[in-house]
Amino acid sequence: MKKQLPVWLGFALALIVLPQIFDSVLGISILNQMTIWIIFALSYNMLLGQGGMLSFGHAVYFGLGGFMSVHALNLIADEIIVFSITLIPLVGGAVGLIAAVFIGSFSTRKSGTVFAMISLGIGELIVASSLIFADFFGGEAGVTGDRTYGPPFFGIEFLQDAEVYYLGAFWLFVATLFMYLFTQTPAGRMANAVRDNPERAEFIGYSTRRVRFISFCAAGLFAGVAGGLFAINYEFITEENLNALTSGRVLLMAYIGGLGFFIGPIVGAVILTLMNSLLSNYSEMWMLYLGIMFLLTVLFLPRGFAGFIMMHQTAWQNHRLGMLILPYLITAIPLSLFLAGFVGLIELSHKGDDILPFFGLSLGADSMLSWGVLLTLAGTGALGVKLSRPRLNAAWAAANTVAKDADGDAQ
Amino acid sequence: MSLLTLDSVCKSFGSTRIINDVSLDIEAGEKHAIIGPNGAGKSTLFHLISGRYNVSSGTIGFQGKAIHNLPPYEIARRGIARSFQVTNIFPRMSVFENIRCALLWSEGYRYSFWKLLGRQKLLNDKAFDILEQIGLSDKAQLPSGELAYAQQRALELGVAVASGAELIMLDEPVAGMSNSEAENAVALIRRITEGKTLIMVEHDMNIVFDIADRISVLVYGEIIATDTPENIRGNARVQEAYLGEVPSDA
Amino acid sequence: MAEVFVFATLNGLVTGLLLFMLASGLTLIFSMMGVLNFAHASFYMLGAYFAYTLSTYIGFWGGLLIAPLIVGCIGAAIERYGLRRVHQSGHVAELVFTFGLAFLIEEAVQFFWGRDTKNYQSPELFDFALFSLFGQEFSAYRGFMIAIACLIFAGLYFILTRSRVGIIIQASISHPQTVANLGHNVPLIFMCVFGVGTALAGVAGVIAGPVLTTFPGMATVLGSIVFVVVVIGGLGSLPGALIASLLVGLLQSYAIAADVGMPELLNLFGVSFDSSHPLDDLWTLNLPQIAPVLPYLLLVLVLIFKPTGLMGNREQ
Amino acid sequence: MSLNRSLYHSQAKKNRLASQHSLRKIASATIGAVACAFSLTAVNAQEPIRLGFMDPLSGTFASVGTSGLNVLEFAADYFYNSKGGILGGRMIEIVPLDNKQSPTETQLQFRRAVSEELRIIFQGNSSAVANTLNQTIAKHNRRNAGQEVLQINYAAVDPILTNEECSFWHFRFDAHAIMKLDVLTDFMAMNDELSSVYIIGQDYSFGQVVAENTIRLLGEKRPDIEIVGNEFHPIGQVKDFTPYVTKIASSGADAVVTGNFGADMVSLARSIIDSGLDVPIYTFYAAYDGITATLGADGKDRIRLIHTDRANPLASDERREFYRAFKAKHPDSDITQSRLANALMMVVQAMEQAQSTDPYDIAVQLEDMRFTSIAGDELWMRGEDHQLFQPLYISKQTDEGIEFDADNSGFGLFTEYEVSTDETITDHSCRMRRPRR
Repeated sequence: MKKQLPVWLGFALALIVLPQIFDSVLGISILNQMTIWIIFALSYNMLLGQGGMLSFGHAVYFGLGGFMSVHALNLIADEIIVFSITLIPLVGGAVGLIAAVFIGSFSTRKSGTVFAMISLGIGELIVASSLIFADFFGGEAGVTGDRTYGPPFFGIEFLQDAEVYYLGAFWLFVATLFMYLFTQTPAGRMANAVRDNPERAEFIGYSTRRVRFISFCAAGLFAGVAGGLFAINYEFITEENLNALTSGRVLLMAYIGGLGFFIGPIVGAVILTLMNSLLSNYSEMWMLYLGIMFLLTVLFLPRGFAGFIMMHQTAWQNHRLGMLILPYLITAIPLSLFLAGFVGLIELSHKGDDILPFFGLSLGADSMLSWGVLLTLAGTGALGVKLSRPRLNAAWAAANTVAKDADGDAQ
Repeated sequence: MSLLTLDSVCKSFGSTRIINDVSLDIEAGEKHAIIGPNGAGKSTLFHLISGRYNVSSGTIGFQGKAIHNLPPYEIARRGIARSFQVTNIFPRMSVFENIRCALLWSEGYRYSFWKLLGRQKLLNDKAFDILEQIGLSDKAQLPSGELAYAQQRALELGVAVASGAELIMLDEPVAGMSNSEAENAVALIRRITEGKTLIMVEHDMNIVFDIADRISVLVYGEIIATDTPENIRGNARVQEAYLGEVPSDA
Repeated sequence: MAEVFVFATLNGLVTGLLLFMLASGLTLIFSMMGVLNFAHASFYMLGAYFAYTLSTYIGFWGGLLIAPLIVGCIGAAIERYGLRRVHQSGHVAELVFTFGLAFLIEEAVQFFWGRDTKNYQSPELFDFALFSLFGQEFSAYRGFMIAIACLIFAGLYFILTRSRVGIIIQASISHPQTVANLGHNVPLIFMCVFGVGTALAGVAGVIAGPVLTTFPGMATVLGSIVFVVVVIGGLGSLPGALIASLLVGLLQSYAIAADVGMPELLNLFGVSFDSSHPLDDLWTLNLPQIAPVLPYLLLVLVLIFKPTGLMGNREQ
Repeated sequence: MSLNRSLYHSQAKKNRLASQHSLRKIASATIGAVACAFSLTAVNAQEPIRLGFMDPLSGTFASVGTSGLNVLEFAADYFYNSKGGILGGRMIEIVPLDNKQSPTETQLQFRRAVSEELRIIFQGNSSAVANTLNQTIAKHNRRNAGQEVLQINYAAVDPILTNEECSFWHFRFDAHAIMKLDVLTDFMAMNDELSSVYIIGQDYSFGQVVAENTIRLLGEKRPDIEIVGNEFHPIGQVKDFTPYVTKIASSGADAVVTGNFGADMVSLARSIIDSGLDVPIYTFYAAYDGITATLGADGKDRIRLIHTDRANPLASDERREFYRAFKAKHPDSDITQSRLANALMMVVQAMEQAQSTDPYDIAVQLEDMRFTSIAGDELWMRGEDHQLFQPLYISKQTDEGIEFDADNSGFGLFTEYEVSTDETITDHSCRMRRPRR
């Protein structure tokens, strides 16, 4: 813990400084989304990354926590209860926990496909009931609240998103800290053990079901906290926040970021939030890009972006990282050419009569020249990548082999 | 009173009877070996005792209490630890974590999620002690899946004995090892089972006769003899049924 | 009432057999490769779209022949260049891969064919009523759907039990390692099985497209239900898949047909609630309303009480 | 001028810009890029008026959103930009905001709109989204005086938006569901042969409003018509509508009323057709975006829609010209909602009258505005609840007498019945809270 103190301080500092840099309404809005999604993705990682439980229905706990939080906001507004807005995430967390205790009591008996299927089934059931029980879930329009009615918190009434950001950042920090600490406890470590080898875990005295159940409850709790933050931030919640799409999205985040690493889901949440809020403004095809990126990640970076960074650990430890910079750059140039060409082709094929502005060029779908330019670009790029690959591979091998030799020498 | 008592234990899969009316008493402190030809049901017997399988009939008692048909973790908590024929560790966790996890229950940590492992000095020291004993202290932080085979077997032993169980069951602990590795392993087994009760399945007769106080011979799911090594060597039925098939490298 | 029952049964049969066409391929793939293919319904959608495009050039029958082939080839290619690679990273990675694939195929369909519903019509040959009962028609095309599904079941059954290929596949279902040890090219078998499985889904798409509307959401509507069917039936069991398909099809169909709900049920017990009760929504619930969720309810119950599914004997 | 204008567009609208044939060729592109830099500085003096258009532009529902965007962008160019702009030469720029038809994304896009200082947002699809936006804007405007945002609702028909939940910052240019149902039931009531009706709809608020009010209104107008079925099905989850159609058939209904949209509409209609059930389907959203083409000849004389724009035959040449020009530019698209043109023109008129682009000033001008549309219809924006009144039409799908078809299918809508603006006026329960200035 002591060794990591600088990391945590840096994290806290980043949380404080970021809204000063990205201070537009949009910037704050994106940061707010990130706080929510990071907590949610981390909680998902407790299941899949640390506990080996593949869930297709994690949004249930997020959503239920969120719904109850919005109802709590309304109770506060109606002065039925007196409660500080700042503590609403606890309401969400409690609801997430209760739901997880209930559902986990029968779903954690098995992991693997059985668990995954139960989570899918439960998810669909809850979504369906959310449309049936319109009083609680508000039908397809959801329920709305207002965060400004509670007793002010040191004079802050949370009128502005920026004020909400700091509340979210506080909870993000707390939740991240607790989730990290959880991995350092007997229950957290045994979750890893059960993930790795459930059979052996039983023979060292642990009920795998109980171990999974505890992780499951903790994941539900933090998902609920994220749901509570969602409620404060958006002051409303709808059925879509507990459906399969949201569950799939958090799976995507955790996976793209890297399941095996604590920081992975954070990376994934940041990447996906940015893509979702920025890319969609530039291209109707952004979901296609997202899908392609996801598949490529599964195929070529099975340990996600965090895993990719961690791959360089050996090279780093032996101060050979520098060897890789040039080969990376050399590959990056044709790669970006290829990407530019590829994206251009996709966009152009969807332009119809419109003109595609492309690095100062105006491309039209009915001009063969336009297609030619893009195809050449993509082709040259692909060829360039192919040609530069051997060099990159050699450099990679060199950086790591040398590292191994040095290791051997030390022994 | 015996530490472990098997009374008329039977196990069938479908219509096939694998273990047939096995009765056996193991005394506290005894080093007991189970030998027998391939497919005799030795591993099945281990699985019955350790709770991986439920018995079809009969009873198993440990320290005077029935343990048959309890889940494996209940049996483990009562002081029976076991290793596996095929290495069965936590491959993505470090060597140190493997041992520490194996220690957790016996050290009373149960499912606690409020204690930080990094701060449990006693626990960590103990884990390092075991690493020292099994000769893996210099690999402590390596993911255990990356260990060499013999080292993984050593870790397998370490995980089995870490809990300080009263009864330790080892399933072919030296299978697949070279001679020198096997020697080290035997020394290790002696060291770590010092003062404990041991049941061991092993094909290597030198090791069996070297370590065991008593030997049971299992053939086609039945125990045909239980006796001291000397008497087993001279037992005609054992000769007939089994010793002709001793692996050549024995 | 009798007519409702008869037609509900027929409708359930059509839905059930359609589900079976998808479930059979999925079961085949799962049995062999241990992969639960999340994108299976996406291949069904691809089948419908390819058939739509082909039908505008060479008519419905050409589409029926060629579209499944195209889909099968795409499936085989995906196995060869995608799944096989992911296989090294374990089952979760495979599941996640097919999950992403489902997402990507839906986007790709929107990219190539647009987002509108497609005017994919059944052939005029079937534009008549097969029979008329109580003044309602049962269209010939639906009869055709039933026939095709039965044909597929019979064909699969025959191949699996009577042919050499079938014996290898059966062996792979129960003893995958042994088959590899016997010197069969398991990767090739995998690729073929994946291709055939997806082609079966393609067939389902081709014949379902005209009646169930060809639109980009058609995979999502069916996707998880097929999954549910396979799990309820028991992973890896073809008869189980058939039983579960029919069960789910009939269950939904009867539930829609039956006009009973909580009010009727409560009245039986002499209980009634006024409409201002906070749980009003619960008391006024009726069966047709919850029909689409019944399969999921069944799924959860089956998994809790018999995790291997109705006919399965393998736990994943 | 024309070159400058189109270049300005290529800069401002990023990748969604109007086509200019002169610019298609790559050869001219470099010149274009240079000229672009010049035109930018020139335009700065005359800042464009930026209007947000928030609807699904990606994902499953995107076809509806993109066709709306086409119409709005085209209308802005056709009526104003090509004629030198408004408010003394300022161009109108439409900024697309993709909300993916999700309330959550709507919130995110709203923040983006605020960030980019878009003060007027056109939005139409999904009442859930409209409600969310309405409430979000109400909160935003209350908390950020001086930065108010105005919601121009061109298609969301949930009655509460101009009743219980009405807001000063929301104007509806479509007729709400009950107004439409009133006309639809009038039309049905005129058919003496009609004796029983089956209602089926998606299980959500709009579906429920349709069911509830159809029963009420038919009960008032024709108590002899029997409601033989009232069915809800989950939205977007039904694979096969045949089981429902079986129930409709066995109920012996003479007509079906549904508020279904999208794939649920197509599938329902298809199933009804396939099972040989010969009943008319009275509905709201069964045309364009592939639906007309998919139903084709099978839907002929069977599909009857209630809508706000007179379909074939077109009443005015001005409108005909507008349609032709649109078709010339977007051959694969239709003018699905000419309400958008009405809304844009009324907003522009309000700006001109107020000589301001401030949402408050525009809102004040819009209240009680009377306007003659290009179709020659008299429109009235009631000040009390911000509900627009306009003639309503009932049309059927056919291929006879169709001047402008849908989906290039040869089939289109032919108007059978119309109700004048005055006849559509209904009561409201809006108690509007007006901001003080």
